[in-house]
Amino acid sequence: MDIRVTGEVFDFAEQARGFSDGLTASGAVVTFSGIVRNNAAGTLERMEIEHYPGMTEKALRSIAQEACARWALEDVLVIHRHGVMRVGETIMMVATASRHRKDAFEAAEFLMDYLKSRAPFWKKEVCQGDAGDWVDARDVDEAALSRWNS
Amino acid sequence: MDIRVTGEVFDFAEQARGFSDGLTASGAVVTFSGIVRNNAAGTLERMEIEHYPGMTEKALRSIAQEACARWALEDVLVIHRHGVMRVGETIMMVATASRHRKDAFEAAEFLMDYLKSRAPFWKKEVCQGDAGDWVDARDVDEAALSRWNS
Amino acid sequence: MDVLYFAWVRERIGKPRERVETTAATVMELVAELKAREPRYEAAFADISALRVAVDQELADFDAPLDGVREVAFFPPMTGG
Amino acid sequence: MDVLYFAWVRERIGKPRERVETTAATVMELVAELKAREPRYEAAFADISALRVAVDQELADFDAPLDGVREVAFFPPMTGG
Repeated sequence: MDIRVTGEVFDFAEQARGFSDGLTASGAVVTFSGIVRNNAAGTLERMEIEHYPGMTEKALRSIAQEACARWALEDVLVIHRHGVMRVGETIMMVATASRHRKDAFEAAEFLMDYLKSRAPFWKKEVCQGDAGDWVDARDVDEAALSRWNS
Repeated sequence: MDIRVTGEVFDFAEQARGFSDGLTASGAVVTFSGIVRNNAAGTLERMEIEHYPGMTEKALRSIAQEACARWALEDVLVIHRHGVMRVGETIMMVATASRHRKDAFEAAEFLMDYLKSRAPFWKKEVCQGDAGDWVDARDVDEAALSRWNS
Repeated sequence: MDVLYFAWVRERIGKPRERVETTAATVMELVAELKAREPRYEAAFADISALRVAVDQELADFDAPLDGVREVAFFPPMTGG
Repeated sequence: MDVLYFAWVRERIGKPRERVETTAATVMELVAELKAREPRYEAAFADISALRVAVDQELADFDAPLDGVREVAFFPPMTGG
């Protein structure tokens, strides 16, 4: 299990290769990556992500451990940035590896659902000439968690 | 949409990067890759995949088009090898890109479920000193399709 | 029409494809004609539930009509991915 | 104990953290004490349903006890991923 919280740009494909190369038993690898996108008007200048140092890694590790308890995974990778990001940069990624695709897919979705609403990150979008707006949590993200509690 | 059937080794991470770099509107990218794994005894010498030239690309394209009709996707990539593969090599991959992670995840799972049971590929595992065994289709793969027909 | 065989169906029949002159109206009638030819066809088509068929490169049922069809393929359930 | 604020809670209160001497038995009692201090605290804690709380770096409820607790953090719903 590899959990990283970083203020630096990272290369999703390079990390996916490293993850994949380290596997020996898994026939199925799933990755998710989140990328900064511009708004419809094309005015996004940057995204800023605030986090809670200390709690962040603890929360991510606990979510990843829960995934390992629920599914048969050979390995899990979570990388999440904080600080300032530009359009096109990767915000975060998860990768999961298992013998079977169902485990790898479900674990990746579980990680994303929990990471969205239970890891202490807050996004702010700063557009040209404004001071920035905090991104509102979406009801649909909170609702997504119910899938894992039945 | 990019659909490729190839007899050559390909690099999953490099293809994932190419796919990701070509996107402009998607904040969510999901990839799946399938890798040749050894058996428990460690005797697998190679995997051979036979396919139905002509029908294969047509079937993959039709599955990918169905995914694009069902989910809001910016792009879809499917690469599937045929011929001889060694342990550790990538058999196939799919990648999906969307504004929202739910669409990207579901479309990738849909592609995998259909590709497993509806694209004309047949796997044979050849172990040391034998002539090879055709891999049996798994009931669980056929059953997985029912998720998409409700 | 062209009749194609894949995977163990190909191995049992001993060839990947052949030209077949037939008046069979459906896939099932074609299967009956082929089974009547030789034991290796009989063996390959013994359990039809273990086989899948494509008609002009589209998956089809065994009662699919063959009128105007150029290519029929027989094979076991697919194992891609 | 240390009280931390994140995102717009931090911006409204005007600082990221502070040392608070309190005898509050629960998070809710601590919130009441903070609200009584100044209008900016009153504003930040006006709608408690818009806030989340972590006690010693674990998500908690507002009725969580504070006995022995070293760190409480207030913030809006998280938006990672």
